[in-house]
Amino acid sequence: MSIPSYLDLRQKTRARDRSLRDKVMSLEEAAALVADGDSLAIGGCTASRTPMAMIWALIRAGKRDLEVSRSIVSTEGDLLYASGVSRHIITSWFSQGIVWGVSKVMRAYTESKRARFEEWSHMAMGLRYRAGAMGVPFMPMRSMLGSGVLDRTEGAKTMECPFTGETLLLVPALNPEVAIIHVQRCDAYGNAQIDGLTFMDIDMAMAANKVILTTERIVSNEQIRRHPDQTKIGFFTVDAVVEVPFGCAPHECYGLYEPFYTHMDLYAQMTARDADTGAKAYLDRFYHEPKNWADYLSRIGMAELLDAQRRGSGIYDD
Amino acid sequence: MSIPSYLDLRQKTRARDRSLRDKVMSLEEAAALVADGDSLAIGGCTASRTPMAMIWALIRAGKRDLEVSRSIVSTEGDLLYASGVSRHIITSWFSQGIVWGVSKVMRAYTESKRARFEEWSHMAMGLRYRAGAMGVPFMPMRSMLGSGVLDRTEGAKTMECPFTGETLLLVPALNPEVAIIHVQRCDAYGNAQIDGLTFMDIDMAMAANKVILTTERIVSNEQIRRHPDQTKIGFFTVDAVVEVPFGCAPHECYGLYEPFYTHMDLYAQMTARDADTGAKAYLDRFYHEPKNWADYLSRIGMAELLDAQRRGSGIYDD
Amino acid sequence: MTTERARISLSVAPAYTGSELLAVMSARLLKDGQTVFAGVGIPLLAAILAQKTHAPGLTILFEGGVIGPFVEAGKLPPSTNEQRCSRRANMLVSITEVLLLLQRGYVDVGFMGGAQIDRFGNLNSSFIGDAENPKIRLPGTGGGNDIASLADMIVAMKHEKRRFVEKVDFITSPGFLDGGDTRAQAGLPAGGMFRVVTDLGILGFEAESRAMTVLALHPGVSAADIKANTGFELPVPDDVEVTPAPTPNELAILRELDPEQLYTA
Amino acid sequence: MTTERARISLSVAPAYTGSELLAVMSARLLKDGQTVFAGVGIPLLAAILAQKTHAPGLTILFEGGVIGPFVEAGKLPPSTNEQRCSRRANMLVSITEVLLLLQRGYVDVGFMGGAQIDRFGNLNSSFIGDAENPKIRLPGTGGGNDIASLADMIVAMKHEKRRFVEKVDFITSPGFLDGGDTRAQAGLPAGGMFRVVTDLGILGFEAESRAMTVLALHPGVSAADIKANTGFELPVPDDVEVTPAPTPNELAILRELDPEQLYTA
Repeated sequence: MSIPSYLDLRQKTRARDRSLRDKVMSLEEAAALVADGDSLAIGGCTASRTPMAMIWALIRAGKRDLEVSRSIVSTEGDLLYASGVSRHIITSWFSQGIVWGVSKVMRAYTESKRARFEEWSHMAMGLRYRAGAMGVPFMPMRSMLGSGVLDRTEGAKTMECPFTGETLLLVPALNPEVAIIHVQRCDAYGNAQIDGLTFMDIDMAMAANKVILTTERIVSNEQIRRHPDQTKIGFFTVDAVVEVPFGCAPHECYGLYEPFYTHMDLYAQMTARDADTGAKAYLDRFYHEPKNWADYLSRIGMAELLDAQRRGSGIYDD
Repeated sequence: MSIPSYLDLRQKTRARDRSLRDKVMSLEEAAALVADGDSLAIGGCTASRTPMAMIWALIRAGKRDLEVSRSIVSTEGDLLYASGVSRHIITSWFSQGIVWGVSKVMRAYTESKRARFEEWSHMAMGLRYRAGAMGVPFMPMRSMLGSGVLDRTEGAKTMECPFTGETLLLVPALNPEVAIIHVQRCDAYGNAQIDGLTFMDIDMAMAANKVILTTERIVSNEQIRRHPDQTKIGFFTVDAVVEVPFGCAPHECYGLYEPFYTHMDLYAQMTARDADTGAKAYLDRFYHEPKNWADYLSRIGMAELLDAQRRGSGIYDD
Repeated sequence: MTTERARISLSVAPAYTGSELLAVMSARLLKDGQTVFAGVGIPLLAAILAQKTHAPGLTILFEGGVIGPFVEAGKLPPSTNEQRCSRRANMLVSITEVLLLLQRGYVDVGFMGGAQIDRFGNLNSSFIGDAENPKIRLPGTGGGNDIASLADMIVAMKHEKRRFVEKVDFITSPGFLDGGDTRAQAGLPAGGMFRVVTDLGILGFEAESRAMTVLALHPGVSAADIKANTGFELPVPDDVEVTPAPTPNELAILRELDPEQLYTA
Repeated sequence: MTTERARISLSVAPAYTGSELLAVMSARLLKDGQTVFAGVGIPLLAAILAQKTHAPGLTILFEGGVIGPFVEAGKLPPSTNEQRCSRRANMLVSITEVLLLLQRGYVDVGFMGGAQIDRFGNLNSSFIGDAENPKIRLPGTGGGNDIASLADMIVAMKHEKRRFVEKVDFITSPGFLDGGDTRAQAGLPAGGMFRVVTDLGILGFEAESRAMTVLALHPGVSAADIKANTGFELPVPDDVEVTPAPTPNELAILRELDPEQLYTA
């Protein structure tokens, strides 16, 4: 755990082309922007707005040793472990989801020490991204103190507040090398609108040294400029834009589709008995064998997709 | 300059009725929520979304010795000085506006030491509200260092960063006793939507111990709940809701009306020769004599109002 | 985990599941007008039940960034981060912002479940066994640590000896730490354990020592029953109250909310 | 302030005002693809002029919270906080957020005017005279201090002896403080003065001492002219460049932008 010096952080930002330019590319081209060993932040939370298509592309591209961070990690964490893309995940909670019990793959990898799950409090994760977004080395906060969670993390420091004398915790800035974030729509330059829950994505985009956006739909810059107060992630932070319909499947994308629950159940079943062979079989069938993203969606199934979409758009029925 | 202890801050919040309840009242009733000597934060910036009707009500109610803070202060600061409502304004910039030159009233009151203009950097103002909003005693930042501005403020402290060894400035939290904020629309509970520029209002509402919202229009809670991601200020922070059409006049309200430029010119003319008598005449004519808010608007003039509205709604012409 | 429970003799079979009992008893602790930061499962069910009975002005917050939602019967969310949590909410904010509401003091009650709790109300949801070589790696804190650090807490959990332990394997979410004023000393002057609701009774914490104590027993549960299912010395006052059983109305509301018994089986 | 200027002899009357000259010369310093944090007045005019000539990919930020707007000809805003600033922007954020972009390092150039500047590029917009007993209380820093602390700076201002002083009455916005590495020592390792554009010439800062120096003179301005209007020792190289005069195209664009000469009188 080391914090970059301020000049190093600024140098990385300065070196980026932050101008208003077309950044549209394919999943494969975007995957090439991620180097083995990079720190990688993942947008969304649990089974919501997970940039699954980008993760799919990183796994297919055979990336290695990414230090992954996310607010809360679900099935995508299992797959990052099982594929070897990551052996170190920094998050506050890691399992498929409460209704599916404790993730067998997470357990298998962490209990055997093949992989590390570095646990911070949820707010600490958020404030670490926020410090990174603000260009300061830390944020002060008032939780995690006194807990085992604090004891097992690296880099947080307690301080006596110079104003009040109170004990505060300073959590270190997180400036991931790359952030991958999925949005409902953005323009070719990367001006993104996000409907519904934004999780930690806005701070994450500002904190990262490189941002890859996947989007359900690319819209015109004119449409963005008609409602600039709806832009949640600005073009100047974005390095790649990839259009991927149903890019979170089998997770949800707010207002468009809910989780593909039957497929989530299938995943839980496949990994229930033997985590290693189950995850490998799942990766083969849904990650390595599909010809392309449409083929991946086909394997999940058209009926599931239509059902998830019907439930997803239902949030706007009122 | 003192920072409340954490327990004191929480105690004040705990004592408030933060439930979903009808808070609609008159300007006069809302003014009664402000006590002489209170610290008062004002939403908006320069001539934008200034809660002018609430300021008008505070001046008419004869409030005294409010410690006022705002991102940037325009004509309302002159009037707070001249009426005696405030003799201490904390802000980053204070004048009617660049095109009108340096405010004569601000100069007259500060140069004669009848009133204090405590200057912080713009970002420092924002981060002071943010620290207050987050429930921490300070925010770290990287400007104001080395400047005369820092020398003349009370309460900021430099620190050596325990992570990087760099010099940082810690600016103290600002938790105003009352915040007054004008919005385009909110419901009777205080769930507010803000179009366009939000300035420092969102942090300010969270930081304050009491929030008075004035609004162009009160809408149904059902309308708010159809787009909860558009709620910028939550009901639980709000203590009063007052419906006041053209509540920022002669300043602007984004998307509804631009500044009433002819009236702003009139104000500049009235205060140009002799600040004291000019401000008094202006206060008499526009603050003390009007029977009510509609009468105030009448004195500004119908033609001006229609022109400001035409220009204001023009932002949505594209 | 499988359930292992010291035998309890009830005179008649109850007309409700243990989870339903937990939800009803927890709901009754919530007061009208309060702001409650709730986890999914029992806490969510209990909060909605309270809204639909004695506390219509209760405001529910979810850690996904949701303030004052309306959760539809039969469409319970699988976590606090899916759109189902946000339906007809008053406001949606980022995760960081909603957690900061706890820190700013806007939340009256934090309300969650727990895997393991100890005498001083410390909660473990991270490791069973030694953290360095755990028998089970659990999912971790999520917002639990933040909620328990910053709000008055209600915890709802099954009452089993291996869950109610002398000392938790790992403090994921702080209770009163080592008791007395050790919580405040650690930098947590606000919040702390208020109640633990189990399927056997309702527990509180002594004002000085901050040790867990029994406030009430559920119908048909004896002092011996609750002691037998607790892994530490648990005082039960002689004149301990007995909670009124769940009413048909309470149970009917719960069953309408969770017809598939996702959380109340 | 009234203008007091040492006499300058121009062979022919220029076809532009001093403000127009400032705007044109400043615009030429901006590069395509840069992100510029601009104040209203000359900086805004110059940035738009650059966009319309050699730098179409320039991104303009305003401290009101505006990223990449399109300002309409003839509808110049009275400050950076009115809706006119935000027309057809790419993004609107809070004031705090847009200033934090400076701190995060997303801004290439800060661009503002100034009331008083000294040898090391420190700017004063707070007090004329002693701060405790000022002759004039000026409006203050606004975002100026933050911009000057965190970005490479271009300052556009009238060249007058009482504005170009040995030491400013008050450091509102830091330049190189006392020169050398004193700026970094104060905790400002990034940014700093890059150029000062005046109606007489273009000034830079020596790499070591950080003292102001002349890089170019505008057409018809002599070394003696610029020295006579500067309140401190200002080196002018023998082979100092002369800037090309504003072109008819540049002037036409400016006049279309500000037909009422709000900022270019």
